[in-house]
Amino acid sequence: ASGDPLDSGSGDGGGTSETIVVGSQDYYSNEIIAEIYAQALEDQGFTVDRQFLIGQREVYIPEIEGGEIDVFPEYTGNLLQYYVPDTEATTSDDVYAELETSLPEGLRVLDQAPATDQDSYNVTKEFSEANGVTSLADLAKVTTPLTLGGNSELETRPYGPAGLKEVYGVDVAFTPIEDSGGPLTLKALVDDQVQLVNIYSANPEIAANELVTLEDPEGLFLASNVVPVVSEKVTDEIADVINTVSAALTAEDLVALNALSVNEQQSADQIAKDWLAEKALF
Amino acid sequence: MNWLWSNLDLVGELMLTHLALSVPAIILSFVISVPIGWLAHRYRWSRGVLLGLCALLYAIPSLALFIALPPITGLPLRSPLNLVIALTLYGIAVIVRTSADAFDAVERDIRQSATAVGYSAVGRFWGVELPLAGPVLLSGLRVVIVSTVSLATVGAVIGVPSLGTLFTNGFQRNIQAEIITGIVATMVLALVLDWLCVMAGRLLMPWSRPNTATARAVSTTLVKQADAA
Amino acid sequence: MNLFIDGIAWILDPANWSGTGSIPQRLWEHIWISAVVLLLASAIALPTGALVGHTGKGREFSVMVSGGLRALPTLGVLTLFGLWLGIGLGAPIIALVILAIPPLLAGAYAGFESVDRRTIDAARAMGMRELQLVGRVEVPLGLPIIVGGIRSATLQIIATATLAAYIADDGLGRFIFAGLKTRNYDEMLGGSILVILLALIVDGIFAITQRLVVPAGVRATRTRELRSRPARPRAVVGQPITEGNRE
Amino acid sequence: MIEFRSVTKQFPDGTVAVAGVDIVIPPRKTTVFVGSSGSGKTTLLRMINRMVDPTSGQVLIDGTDVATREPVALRRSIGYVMQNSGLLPHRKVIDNVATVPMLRGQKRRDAHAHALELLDTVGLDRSLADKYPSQLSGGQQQRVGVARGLAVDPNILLMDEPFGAVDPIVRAELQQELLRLQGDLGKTVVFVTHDIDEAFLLGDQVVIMQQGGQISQAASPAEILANPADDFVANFVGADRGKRALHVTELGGRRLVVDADGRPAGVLAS
Amino acid sequence: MIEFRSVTKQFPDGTVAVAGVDIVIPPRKTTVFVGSSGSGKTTLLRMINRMVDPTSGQVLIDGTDVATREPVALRRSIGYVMQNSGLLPHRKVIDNVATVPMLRGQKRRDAHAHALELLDTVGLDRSLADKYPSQLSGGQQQRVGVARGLAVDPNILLMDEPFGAVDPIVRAELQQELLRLQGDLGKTVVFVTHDIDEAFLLGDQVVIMQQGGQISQAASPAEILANPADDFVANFVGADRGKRALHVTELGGRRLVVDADGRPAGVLAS
Ligand SMILES: Nc1ncnc2c1ncn2[C@@H]1O[C@H](COP(=O)(O)OP(=O)(O)OP(=O)(O)O)[C@@H](O)[C@H]1O
Ligand SMILES: Nc1ncnc2c1ncn2[C@@H]1O[C@H](COP(=O)(O)OP(=O)(O)OP(=O)(O)O)[C@@H](O)[C@H]1O
Ligand SMILES: [Mg+2]
Ligand SMILES: [Mg+2]
Repeated sequence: ASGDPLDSGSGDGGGTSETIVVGSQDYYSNEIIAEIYAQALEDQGFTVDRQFLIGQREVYIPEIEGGEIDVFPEYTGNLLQYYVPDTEATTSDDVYAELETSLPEGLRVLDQAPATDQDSYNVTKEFSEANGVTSLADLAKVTTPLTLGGNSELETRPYGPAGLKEVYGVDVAFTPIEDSGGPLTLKALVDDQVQLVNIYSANPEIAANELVTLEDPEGLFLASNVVPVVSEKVTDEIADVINTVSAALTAEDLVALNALSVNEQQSADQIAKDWLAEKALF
Repeated sequence: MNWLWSNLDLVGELMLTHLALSVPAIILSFVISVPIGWLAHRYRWSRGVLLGLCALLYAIPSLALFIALPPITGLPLRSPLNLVIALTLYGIAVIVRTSADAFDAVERDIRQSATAVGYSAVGRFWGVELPLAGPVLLSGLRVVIVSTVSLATVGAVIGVPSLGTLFTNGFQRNIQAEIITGIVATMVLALVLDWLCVMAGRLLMPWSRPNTATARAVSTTLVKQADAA
Repeated sequence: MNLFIDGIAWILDPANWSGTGSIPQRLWEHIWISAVVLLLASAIALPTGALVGHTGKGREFSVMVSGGLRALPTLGVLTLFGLWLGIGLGAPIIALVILAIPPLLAGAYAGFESVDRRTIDAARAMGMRELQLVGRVEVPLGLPIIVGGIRSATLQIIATATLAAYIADDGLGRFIFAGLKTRNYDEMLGGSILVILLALIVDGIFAITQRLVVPAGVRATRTRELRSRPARPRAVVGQPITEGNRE
Repeated sequence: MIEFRSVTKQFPDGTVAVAGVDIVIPPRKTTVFVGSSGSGKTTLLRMINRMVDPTSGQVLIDGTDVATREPVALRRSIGYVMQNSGLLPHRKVIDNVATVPMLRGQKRRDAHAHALELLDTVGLDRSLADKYPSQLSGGQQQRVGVARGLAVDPNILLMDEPFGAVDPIVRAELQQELLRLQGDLGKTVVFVTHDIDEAFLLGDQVVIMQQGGQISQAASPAEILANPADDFVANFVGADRGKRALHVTELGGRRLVVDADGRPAGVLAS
Repeated sequence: MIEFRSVTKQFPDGTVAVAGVDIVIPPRKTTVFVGSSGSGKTTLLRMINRMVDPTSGQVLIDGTDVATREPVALRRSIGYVMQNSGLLPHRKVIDNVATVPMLRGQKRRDAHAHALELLDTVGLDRSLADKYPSQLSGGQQQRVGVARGLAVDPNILLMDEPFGAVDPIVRAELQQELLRLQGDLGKTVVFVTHDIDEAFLLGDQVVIMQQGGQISQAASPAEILANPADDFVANFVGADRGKRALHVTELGGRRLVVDADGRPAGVLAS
């Protein structure tokens, strides 16, 4: 992927003829990435139709498979688990490799970005210090009952309560908190209604609230890099544009972008525009 | 406030989307309900059945209906049409009873005097019964407007964008201003539509000065909608 | 329609009938939340409505308030209070109470207003005190409509209590949300069917209650009403006396 | 001339509202049906314009059975005035009066012009034309009702307790007005009332109905008073209560007519 | 004795319902207020039991200003009968009659026993005791209303158009019944009506009210008829319309009394 002006020039010719549908999850961080894709594509002369905030994977995947959406920001680990629930891969490269072969007919992933936004279990600083817990393995030593908080689907995920028990021998109760690691989850953790919460690693609140993200030595969580899933309609010209974006999107960038959304309350549109301007990719 | 200024576009856009969901539902439910209400009024035996069905419909939780509809209609869950159909059904549930009441409320004397001076059955419906049922029909329509606009927000939970998106999104991002904006925008939308409806009523029915009878009809509509025959 | 069969099969699956998050547990939670909300909302709305209906004062105001509250989107209130109060039942209960107030209030004052002014007037002229008037005349005669308001409110509470699961780990709505997130349509539909059934059963109970509370004398009128009318409508041009001075 | 030939009406629920009525209603005269509630007066009246069809028997207008006439056309040719005026509340006064001519296809302009003249005829100010019925007093509404009844210049005018809901004073005025109108126009008026005094005042022929829809007596007022056909009639007109058994007494130099209970009925003129 | 001393009532909306009324209502007699709609009759009546308080002036019962009496106790000591009976639709007839005694603390048994006697008094069959008001005819309901008004054996009975909504025949019966009752019981009856004939029949004193809540004339019926105080009264009682200007004529050997328009009023007895 390069920023060759000639490439983008030819992309112009092919792209304007058809509208590219870009989708996003019902999750602000995902929406920002989708918006970046969209603006980058528009910048290169493509016509984009935004179908943002479409709920969870289970709702939108069928629409991508059905060809109603062409480009969708995804996360390698989570997506792989969706198709291969019992996958053994955990490292970034393994996951990406297995994902490429597991996608159904008509779908493919482009290059993955350095940025990751993966599930992670977090505790408060006080809890960490009081119980000497810095890793998931340490949790087995804790004698007080533990409750895990997270979106309801976590309960049935391989890395949910069952995975914790199997891999680390930790027993936890589960409380669904339906805000994708958002403010309720945070508040429940701070109020000690739950002791352990699932928050995406790119969430700026982790740093803002001095939470301790527990290490995962056994690789319970799969690495989950940002990766665009695309339909057959996506030509090489389009792919080049998106790959350029992906290459530039670092883990720190993603946290910073999210912080702009949550703390500065900026719109996805604004955040994406500023980021693209700053990176000067094209 | 800060949030609002930098997101005026988004709010405006969602308002339009919200209108596109609720206005067709409001109009459809009104247009469908008036004939059903007339049937319930005209044929006593059908009244129990029709109003009973409406009460059943009304008892179905909105979220449950949004989910139960697609297997019947064959539409995708996230289709706005699915939401419009569901909202229309709720509107019907609310307004059929009111329209039956509206036709009941046309005085027998006036109906008979119209017959006596030589109105034909069809002429009497359009020239006398419908206009005289107007004020009560209007009161029912107003209830439907407010409840439909408010109910449409629930669609955001299953991923149909509307002003309700501001609730789910603001909730995830912990932006109270976004949620409050959503609430205010929804209420403003409801009240503006309601006001338009009242104005249209005044224009179309100059004889019906606001009186206690219609005011009372409004408040009983609020109560009766679940009141099976 | 196959989906419905799957949904029903999900309900009938014994695995869903025990353990945490079982159907009986969720059902019980749903009923419990609805009952608490109904009690709280009734405690606020019924006395207010009674006062408005009895005195005839503040009618415009309460019509406005209940109209305004109706326009308030429950999901918005729920998320807003959710941010303030965190997980648990606090936010759902507040949101549901706000939802239930308009029909209760309207039912109460419409019930009181539905009582023939002349009957109240006659009772006052005989020497009933205001409280006696409320207890012996207005409440018994207005009860069908008051119960109608309670019925409407209860239905809305039961229906909307599904949204509580958005914030709290409670109620039948959990099945809908869990199903939605895990693409388990059977569970979603099963949960929806359960809520619908609960709503219909409760509605049926209210329908019967509402009939039973129609005072016997009034029931007798209903059947005759169709045909009988005053032999000689009185010559009224002036307005009827609605209220005289009240002590 | 309107003729009832052994007319009976039984409603679907079994009520016999009219039972074997035979009566001739002379043209250009006022015939008043009087009787207590439920005696079938309204039902009889409505058979004339086919609002009700008899179960058996015939109703003839000028020798033609109304059953052979198309109901809507028949109704448009007969004036009808009812209690509470029956005006359409959503139409202005002028439109109410012009309703039937316009239903018959007359042009709006002409119908309105004629309606204004009719307002004069019934003694209403033309400025009321643009008001809605609810903005008029009860007496004015009744006058509009009469104007509407006259709008197609019908030969027959049916009036069902037209003055039942107005004030006694206004009622007296309206009665005088009707007497005057009838003197000018000479319609065949069929009038229904509860009130025997009203019947005696307006009727050339008074028909006394009794419960069950039968005619007790049909005659001129004087004849009825002088020779009540039976106890029911005597009771109804008040003869047996002493109300009509009058005698003369003196008070303050004037000769009062008082009834058998000593209640004054009037002053003896000559 | 009830006395109104320059009583005025202006409602909050500005309507003056009663303007400077002075009148004495003698005890154990029937006083009838008659006048057209809106002339303040009901307002006057309701000042007696403090359902309405005067804006200025005083209402005295046996010399005591009612303003000094506690309203609820006052009302329980005065009988009140209104149009459409005002019965409680959800209570059986017997409970309706026994309401006030029970409000006063009388035992249910005693109150019921007394109520049954009262049904006899007003000429109702005891078998009606267990029915609901809606199961009775209009006339029967009115009788129950009267029984209820009499239940505490009050000195004063207020009756607001009690017979306004019943059939003429039933009304005549009820009027006779009231005359009989009053002959037996001798209450101070204050009666309101629209109907001048009813006023003349029942009233020992007839008070003619005119629009604006003023008294035009208060006198015995004969006095009013012989010497109407002004044109309004003359018009109201019908003297000027010729209705009360009677003369005698012959028909079929009987001497008919007819009015100025030739309408028969009755038969001359002696
Ligand atoms: N549509 C109907 N169905 C059944 N019964 C009817 C119907 N219309 C009238 N009746 C009955 O027929 C009888 C005569 O009714 P009608 O209205 O002719 O009486 P009326 O003399 O006009 O009485 P009123 O003085 O009260 O107007 C009554 O017993 C009435 O209840
Ligand atoms: N509570 C009230 N507030 C304002 N105006 C009133 C009230 N009650 C009565 N009025 C007015 O006072 C006037 C007298 O009323 P009232 O009821 O005493 O008349 P009435 O002679 O009894 O009439 P009717 O024969 O119609 O019963 C009327 O103009 C009426 O509209
Ligand atoms: Mg009739
Ligand atoms: Mg009155």
